[in-house]
Amino acid sequence: MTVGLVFVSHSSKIAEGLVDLARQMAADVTLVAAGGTDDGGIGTSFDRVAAAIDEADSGDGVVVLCDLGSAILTAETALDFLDDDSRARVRLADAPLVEGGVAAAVAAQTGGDLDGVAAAAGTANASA
Amino acid sequence: MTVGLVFVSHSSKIAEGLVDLARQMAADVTLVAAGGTDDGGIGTSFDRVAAAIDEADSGDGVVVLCDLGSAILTAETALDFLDDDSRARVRLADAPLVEGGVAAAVAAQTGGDLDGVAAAAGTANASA
Amino acid sequence: MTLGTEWATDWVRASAAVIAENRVELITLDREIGDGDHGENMDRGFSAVLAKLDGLADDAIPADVLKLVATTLISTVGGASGPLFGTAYLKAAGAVAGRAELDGASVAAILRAARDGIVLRGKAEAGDKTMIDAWNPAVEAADAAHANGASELEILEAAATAAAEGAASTEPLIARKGRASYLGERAIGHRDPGAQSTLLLLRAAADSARNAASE
Amino acid sequence: MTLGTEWATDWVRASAAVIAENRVELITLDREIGDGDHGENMDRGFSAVLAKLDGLADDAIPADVLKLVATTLISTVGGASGPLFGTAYLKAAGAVAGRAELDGASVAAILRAARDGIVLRGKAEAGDKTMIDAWNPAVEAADAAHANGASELEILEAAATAAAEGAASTEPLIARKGRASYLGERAIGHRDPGAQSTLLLLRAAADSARNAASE
Ligand SMILES: Nc1ncnc2c1ncn2[C@@H]1O[C@H](COP(=O)(O)OP(=O)(O)O)[C@@H](O)[C@H]1O
Ligand SMILES: Nc1ncnc2c1ncn2[C@@H]1O[C@H](COP(=O)(O)OP(=O)(O)O)[C@@H](O)[C@H]1O
Ligand SMILES: [Mg+2]
Ligand SMILES: [Mg+2]
Ligand SMILES: [Mg+2]
Ligand SMILES: [Mg+2]
Repeated sequence: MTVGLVFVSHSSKIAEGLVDLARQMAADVTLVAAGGTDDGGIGTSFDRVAAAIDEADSGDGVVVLCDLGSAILTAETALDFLDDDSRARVRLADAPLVEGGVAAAVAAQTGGDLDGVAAAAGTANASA
Repeated sequence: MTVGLVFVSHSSKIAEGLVDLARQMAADVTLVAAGGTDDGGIGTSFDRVAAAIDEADSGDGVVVLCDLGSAILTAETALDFLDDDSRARVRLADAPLVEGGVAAAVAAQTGGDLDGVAAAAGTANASA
Repeated sequence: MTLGTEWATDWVRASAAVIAENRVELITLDREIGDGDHGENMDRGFSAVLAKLDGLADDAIPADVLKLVATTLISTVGGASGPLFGTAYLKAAGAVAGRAELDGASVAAILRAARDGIVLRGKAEAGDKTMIDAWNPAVEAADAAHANGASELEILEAAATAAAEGAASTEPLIARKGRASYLGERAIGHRDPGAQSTLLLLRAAADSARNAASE
Repeated sequence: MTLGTEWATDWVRASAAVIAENRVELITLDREIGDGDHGENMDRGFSAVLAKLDGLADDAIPADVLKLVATTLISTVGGASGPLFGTAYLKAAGAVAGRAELDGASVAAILRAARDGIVLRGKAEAGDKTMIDAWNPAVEAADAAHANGASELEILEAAATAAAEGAASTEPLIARKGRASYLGERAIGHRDPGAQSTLLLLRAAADSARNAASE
């Protein structure tokens, strides 16, 4: 089992493209896109984010990466609606979405634990 | 006239989604996606990047944003192939792709000059 | 005269109406210093609430109405204002849990809890050019009115008036939260859209209370 | 005996062949500490070069061949190795501009210019677990051989042998550049794919020189 990842973006294309990109280096990690509004427009969807967190959690926890501030607000709100047990297994990464997402995916693929994967997201740099 | 932007990503979806997202706050800026390999796979394309820089340059210059390191290598190589005049009007932003891309788009929309737009990309933060 | 579930549902209807009426204005404000969707977002949200209003149980109390607004805005708005206003209504519901009738203290508590919810969620401070700059003076005015023994209607009137001033006060500011923060000094001279919708919602609350009083 | 355009085109053909043969191994190496496409990338690139080889002018000199490799790899590889090897061949072409025949000094200059091009592009240092860790010893060995009066073939043999040692030397390292740098200590025990393809290309250069010598 591994830590799962959720990519929250204002754009469904960005979230889906990031799943494709991170997948290259993380074949076995559950990567879930939560991009766009319910009708596929630009924005974020509470329901998509909540469902994605649920889907990504196999019991080892979930790291959530976001693009702009309102994506973070949506993700934090989704966390508030989780029961305490599930919420304890979720981390919002303080990291840029794409760069942090790839770094977190690699960390999850190589067996990183919840806090390790969240920390890896934050160390994403442009040298890689 | 405004500074144009090029979004270089390993994924065509990410680059295109970012154009959609940044467009919301930058209606008049030339935003060009350069994502994926020539055959649409995951990777970067020198030809797409070179063509995108050309397309984005209306004379006021171009700021290029990249995702992972190999995108930066591709973009830097594309710059090497420009003539000196054109190259002097291009900046590679040291910034995360999505977050920096939106910040740069806003800066370009509000009339920022080349160095101003590149600097705006670098100040992208998650509060917005 | 206390305010009950009818006031709460009236408030929702009046909110939906005033947001729909001001949709274009909110869009225009958000286009100046944001992404131009605030009017659409809020209208989508309150239209969805309106559609669910008839589904409320017959014995619903005001907290049930507030909670319905909260969850619906959170699910449907699609922008920063969704989680922000959603959390506001959720905390407001929590502040009057179990109460069928809301007295002055409850009304003031609703506003305070809503404001605190927005701060909890968005971490904005006074002067950051956000909806908080409308909520802060509204909460203070409501508390002051309540301390002076004002009626529920008077408390809401005071809040709405203060929110209007607060919304106007955002115009000269530079934004430090939300999308407008990208704009730096270019945000100066533009009113924050979320502060504007805050004043519309609080004005609707007062109007609904006036209707309740006059019935 | 100097090396001419025929050696250069032979080197391209031998490179394409050896990369195709080792495609799966390069993919496997890159799957361990990267994204698993290095074999595909290099094979795509050299197949494209091969397809263009017949289009070279009859009076093409080695620099023309190197330049063709450079621009084709840059346009077709699609991964970090494209701009890196592309810049290498481009700088190598620049180092022997105008020369129809390459002597030992020219051969050593090609290798040095190629290595410098990769460093210019990728900013890797020795020990960063990149292709540079194969190129650095190759360049040193070539220079040393040339200083000792070695033939072109001997220089290239020395370079290939040193590159092989260099590629092996990446195994115990932690990566500080490229995708493998995401892996931290997990990269230990795996050979860098780009260092491996470097050794294949330099081995092909020596093999082509041996064929030229034996004709
Ligand atoms: N962190 C925050 N704290 C308080 N209010 C905020 C914050 N971020 C944004 N806002 C409010 O949200 C409003 C914008 O809402 P909206 O346009 O619906 O969302 P978005 O910016 O995601 O498009 C702003 O006018 C501002 O009042
Ligand atoms: N900055 C760099 N400097 C030198 N070599 C590098 C650098 N980044 C990557 N490499 C080399 O590139 C190789 C990977 O190439 P490839 O798999 O084709 O590209 P990508 O990593 O984009 O998928 C690595 O094995 C390494 O040798
Ligand atoms: Mg908006
Ligand atoms: Mg929006
Ligand atoms: Mg690779
Ligand atoms: Mg690759």
